[in-house]
Amino acid sequence: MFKEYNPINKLMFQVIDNQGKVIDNKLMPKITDERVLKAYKDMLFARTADLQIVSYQRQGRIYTYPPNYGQEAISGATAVIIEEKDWLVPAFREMGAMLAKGVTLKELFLLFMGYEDGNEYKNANKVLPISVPIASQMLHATGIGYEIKYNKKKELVYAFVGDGGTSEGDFHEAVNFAGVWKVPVVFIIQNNQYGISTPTRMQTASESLAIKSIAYGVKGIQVDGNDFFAMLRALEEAKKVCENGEGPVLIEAVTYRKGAHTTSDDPTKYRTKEEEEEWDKKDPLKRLKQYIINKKLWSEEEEEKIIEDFKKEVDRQFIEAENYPEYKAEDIFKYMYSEMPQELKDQEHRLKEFYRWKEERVSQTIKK
Amino acid sequence: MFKEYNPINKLMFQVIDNQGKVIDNKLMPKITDERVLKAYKDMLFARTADLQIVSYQRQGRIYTYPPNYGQEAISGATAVIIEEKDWLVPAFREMGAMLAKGVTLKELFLLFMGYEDGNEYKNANKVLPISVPIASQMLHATGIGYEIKYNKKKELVYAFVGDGGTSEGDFHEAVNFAGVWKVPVVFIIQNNQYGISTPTRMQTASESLAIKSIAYGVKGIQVDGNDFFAMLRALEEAKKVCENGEGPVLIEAVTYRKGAHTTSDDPTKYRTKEEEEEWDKKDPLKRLKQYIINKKLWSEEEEEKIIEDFKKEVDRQFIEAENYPEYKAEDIFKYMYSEMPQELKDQEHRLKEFYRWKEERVSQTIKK
Amino acid sequence: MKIMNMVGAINDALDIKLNEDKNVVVFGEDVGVEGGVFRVTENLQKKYGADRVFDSPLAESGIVGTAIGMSIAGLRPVVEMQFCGFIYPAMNQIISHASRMRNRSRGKLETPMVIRMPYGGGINALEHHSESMEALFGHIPGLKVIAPSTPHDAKGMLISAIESNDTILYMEPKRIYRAIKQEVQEGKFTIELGKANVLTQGKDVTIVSFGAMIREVQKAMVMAKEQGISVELIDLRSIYPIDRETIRNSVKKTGRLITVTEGPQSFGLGAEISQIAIEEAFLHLEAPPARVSGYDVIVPLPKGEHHYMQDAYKILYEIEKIVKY
Amino acid sequence: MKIMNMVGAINDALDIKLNEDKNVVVFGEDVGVEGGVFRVTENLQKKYGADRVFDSPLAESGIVGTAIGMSIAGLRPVVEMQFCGFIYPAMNQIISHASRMRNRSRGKLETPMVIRMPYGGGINALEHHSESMEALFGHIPGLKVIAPSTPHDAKGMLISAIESNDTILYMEPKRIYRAIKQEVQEGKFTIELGKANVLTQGKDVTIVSFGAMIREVQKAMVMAKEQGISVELIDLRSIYPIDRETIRNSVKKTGRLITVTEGPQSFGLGAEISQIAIEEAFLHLEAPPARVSGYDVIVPLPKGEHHYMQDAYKILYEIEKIVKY
Ligand SMILES: Cc1ncc(C[n+]2csc(CCOP(=O)(O)OP(=O)(O)O)c2C)c(N)n1
Ligand SMILES: Cc1ncc(C[n+]2csc(CCOP(=O)(O)OP(=O)(O)O)c2C)c(N)n1
Ligand SMILES: [Mg+2]
Ligand SMILES: [Mg+2]
Repeated sequence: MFKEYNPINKLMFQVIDNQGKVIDNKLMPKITDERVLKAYKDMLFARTADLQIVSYQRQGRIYTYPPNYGQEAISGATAVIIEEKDWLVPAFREMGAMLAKGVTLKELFLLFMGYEDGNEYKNANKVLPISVPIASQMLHATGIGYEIKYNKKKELVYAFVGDGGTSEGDFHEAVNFAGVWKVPVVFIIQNNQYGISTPTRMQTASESLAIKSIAYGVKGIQVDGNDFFAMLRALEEAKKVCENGEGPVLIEAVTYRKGAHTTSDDPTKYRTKEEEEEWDKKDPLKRLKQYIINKKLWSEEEEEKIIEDFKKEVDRQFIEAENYPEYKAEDIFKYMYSEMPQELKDQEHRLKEFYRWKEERVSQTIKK
Repeated sequence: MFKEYNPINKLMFQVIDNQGKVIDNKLMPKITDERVLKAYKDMLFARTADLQIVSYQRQGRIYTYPPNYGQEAISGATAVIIEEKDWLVPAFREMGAMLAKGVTLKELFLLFMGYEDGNEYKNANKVLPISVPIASQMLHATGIGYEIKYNKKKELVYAFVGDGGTSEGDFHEAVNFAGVWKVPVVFIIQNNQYGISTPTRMQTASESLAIKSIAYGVKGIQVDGNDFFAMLRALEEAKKVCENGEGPVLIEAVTYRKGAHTTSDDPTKYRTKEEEEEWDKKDPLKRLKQYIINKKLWSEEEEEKIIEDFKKEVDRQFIEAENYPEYKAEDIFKYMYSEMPQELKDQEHRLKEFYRWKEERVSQTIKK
Repeated sequence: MKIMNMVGAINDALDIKLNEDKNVVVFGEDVGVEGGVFRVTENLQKKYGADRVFDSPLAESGIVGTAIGMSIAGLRPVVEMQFCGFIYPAMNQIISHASRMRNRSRGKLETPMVIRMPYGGGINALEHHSESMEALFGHIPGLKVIAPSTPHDAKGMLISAIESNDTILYMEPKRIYRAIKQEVQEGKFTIELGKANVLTQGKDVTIVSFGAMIREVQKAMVMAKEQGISVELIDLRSIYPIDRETIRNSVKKTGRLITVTEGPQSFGLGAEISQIAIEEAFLHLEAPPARVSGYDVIVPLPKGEHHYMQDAYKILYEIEKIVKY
Repeated sequence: MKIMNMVGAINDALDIKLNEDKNVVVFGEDVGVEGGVFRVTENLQKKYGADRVFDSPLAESGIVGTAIGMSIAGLRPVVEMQFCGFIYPAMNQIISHASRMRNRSRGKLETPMVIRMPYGGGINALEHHSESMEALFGHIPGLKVIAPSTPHDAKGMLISAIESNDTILYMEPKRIYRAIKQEVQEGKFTIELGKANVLTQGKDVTIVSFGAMIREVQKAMVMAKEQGISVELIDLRSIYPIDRETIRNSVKKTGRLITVTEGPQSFGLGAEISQIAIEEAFLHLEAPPARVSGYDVIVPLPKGEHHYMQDAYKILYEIEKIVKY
């Protein structure tokens, strides 16, 4: 597949069309109907959560949040393929993949409500926290890949970055190191057409992002990222490459960020309604839904019902997060080093003395 | 030419063979015999200087120095094409190009003897100082290119980097920005096979360095960097591309560092005699010399004689540099800001007070 | 005079310089079409065109590095780092080139450029969006580092910075981007860089601070005043070089010094100012110069940020301690 | 016991840990085949193979960034920055991740890694090869910064650093790489990180320094002794965290403090230590803590470097001034 879809040939890999019809059965990944249905539900859950979060945010109940809206098939396919033993190195729009690894929605809520505790991932292993400094996480993926190869383990790393992220030096260094070291990392570029307000054509003059793989001597492919099956199939093939010790793979997943960059962004400033409508036709959930409805695996009624259930579940976890215990003063010091140095103990002590003083002072003032 | 030699085709552009014979006359650049002869002499001068410097260094008369030995054709061709109006952004093995721009050997000596004054380039404009932090200078070239385009000037930038330098993030960002902005910059990678002890195949798994141009959507070409005519022709073509506003060009000049990385390096640790001998056959000066001898433009006698003259000239400039005035205390403060802040005035004052005290103290000690 | 907040004042300064000097160009991530994530560069692209005000690819080293090249070639770039926490990829270009090109070339090459960036906490932001790393930059020889605390200063200092032939890091206290409104002189005016500003005269204790913390100090001063403590407040404005004279004069008068800064404590601005005080006024000191600063920890996420931040009470606490010393 | 210089001692420490712990890997630019530009990693690739000791592509962010990944996955990478002046491309990885991963993940993820780098001047080097930027790193919460001044300390501290679960910046005073030879204990031993070392007891003035400057202070001490001045010399060893207790005890005894450091003056290590002294021992101070440091300039090229460097005379000059104060 990587030969035929060598990015130099300028082909985008697709399996289903905008109506959810399979273009060529040979291209279909190996997956049961049952698993497809589960994947669809998971993607729908992610979308439901996403939309709900945006409304929480409008109510001032959560801070800045970067939605996944419109990009769910990429995480959705990753969720199918990623295993317990594998590593997930997210950027910040991979909710579906994170949930699949065992991160809870509540934990994500905690993070975006302003608790580091949300990054602890109590029930999930081998997931890095979301990474804010663009593209920097890619190098971690390469390093983890080195450990896997070094210890001859049968693991894989799935690492994410945005189209904007491909402009950073760290993108270059990460894929380049991975190419030299031939490590089992699947790099997935979520090309959602924008880095905040900046369109991809202003990030690079390159013909595609997938074609950048050539600069590193690694396999690359451009995939319709709104096509769940295409994503899954590409990931399957990438997995084989990694398992064969042929090194990393660079996947450009072409998609569209249907929502705002974050809840504090206004996309109407930099894109048109026409463009949004054009992309709406390629919506990944619509396409997959059409597929499962055609196959009689799903119905509008089921969908309506399940969305209601999902909403309740999202709400439940949200309220749990809202009732999270207060952030304690010692927690800002406690995790800085493996053992707290005297200097930090002194600083913590000073803070607590201040709090004692303040309490006294404020109660005095109130008495007055 | 950029079509035929598209790096995807894995062709290296060559004009003369190892015996100095023209492979295909159509490929020859536009250049008179006279100019070829001058270019040869300039390259010979650079080589003579280079070898002399290494021996000065052994005598402890100059500090660490990075020789150009074996790579002279790249600078030699650049020297032919670069004009007064153009910018030169060197890495640190571009002596020939720097001299062509009006930098003096004496200035280079001063720098490597430990005076910043060597970077002032009193008679040269539009030359950046040699850049030690690998690949960082490439971004300056892109920025200068922006200014040229912005002001609709008819200038070009020639910017250099090593094979090792292509691994740095700044390489990526520089060529990428240049591609997006379509600025008139010719980036020249001197692929001399090593970054200190690290061979190019350990820098990247990419099939060539030229092919990295694809990642930025810019024109690229791999050139035999030990072939003066090939380099010159490639530069001519690159110049046309820039002048047509088609943006930057990335040239990989394949060459070999015949000397040590710097005078404090020992190449026998990481490369074989056989390899060195293999490359010796492709020596750029030998090849060009053969060409001009074949054309009866040159003879061994003339060569011997001119080398003696060159040695004297090198020595003359070296001794001038050795007799350079003492480095004054104020010179460490003077150039930091456009106007010296009070803080630095105070610090300078303190240093001078210390010197007064020391002088007194030492003369007292001597009296005792 | 016109009522402006700091966002407006900075925008006005950019507008004035773009209008006046064709060599001024403004670029960075999302500064063009979008007008900046804080709208600081709003409308400037429309007004001056996309070759003068533009979006760059997402790469901080690239932004600073190309700005260096532009400035060497004669332009006066004003670039934006989207947040202080995202300037680190550009550290090499700043430390190895922007701050050195003049000295390296013995004055032949100059890099007149301004690197603007919002800094500081208190806005309920994600990780990396709340940092105040002035001390990192203050330690880099060849760089000037400045930070305004009012719309008026923001405008005048930025115009001065753009006109300066040095490389200037211009730190914008985003917490008070829109919180303070003020009458600001219309048209062009400049403020001499490197000069601190005595905002309030006082006699018991000198407080040196800058940027968004000035407002916190002022709140503390109200409470201190109730107790009859008179604070002299110095707005540093220039992190490097530091205005020794103003500090000396004040500390000689009050005999007591507190610094209030947002960044981590160790190797921070506070220590440098204390050192200046002891170098300049040791015999006048009646108490050890104290620092109210961040702790040596990562700025906590919003729910924990109040533990980290220097608020009016923390400042008052130190004021009371130092006057009782 | 075995006579060793610092290069040998560091090599020995790496050898011991590579031998003992399969998770230890050593990589960086030219550390493999070549054994490092200063020969610090000589022979290690031969002994342990190219998957444990290897040359990386030329990219500092790449080196530190991949080391972060490795360490999260369970390895203990020891990476080399070829010179202190070339660490800046890696600043983002250091500040945004290596120093934060533990805190960010509430202790779940760790980045046990050592970043080794030669630092400091006095070796007649090109630009960017003589820097001493300990203060930049001391200001980064979550990082530990250490620097030995003897072969013995170099070995013990490096072993401790490799065994630590924190990210440690290990600064090697290249000027004395081969200048000092010493009997060093064979086999494995550790030195507790974070503890300063009182090298000489004294009563008139405390000097705090580290790394290559220790030797300069010792030369000055010989001259001072001739005048009957007794200096207490503290080798800091740990730049962050700083050993307050040792400084406090000494300054309380001597009443006078001089710091001797190589980096630029402003926002440097000197100010931090002075601040600690005034916080801990204000009432014992008989003179203002003084700093002997670099100036706020780029380290000059070799012919001018003596103007910049802190030599025995510059130190003596301050000693005489402070005891006369
Ligand atoms: C190093 C760095 N610079 C700037 C930012 C601010 N920022 C946050 S998201 C973003 C755009 C990212 O674009 P892209 O990589 O395409 O990801 P997307 O948001 O589209 O998923 C920017 C500039 C950052 N987080 N990190
Ligand atoms: C950012 C940075 N890292 C490391 C070094 C140390 N160093 C000097 S030259 C060199 C190798 C450069 O290799 P290459 O780019 O191929 O250039 P060449 O020396 O072969 O001309 C290295 C690692 C440096 N100067 N700058
Ligand atoms: Mg994007
Ligand atoms: Mg090379």
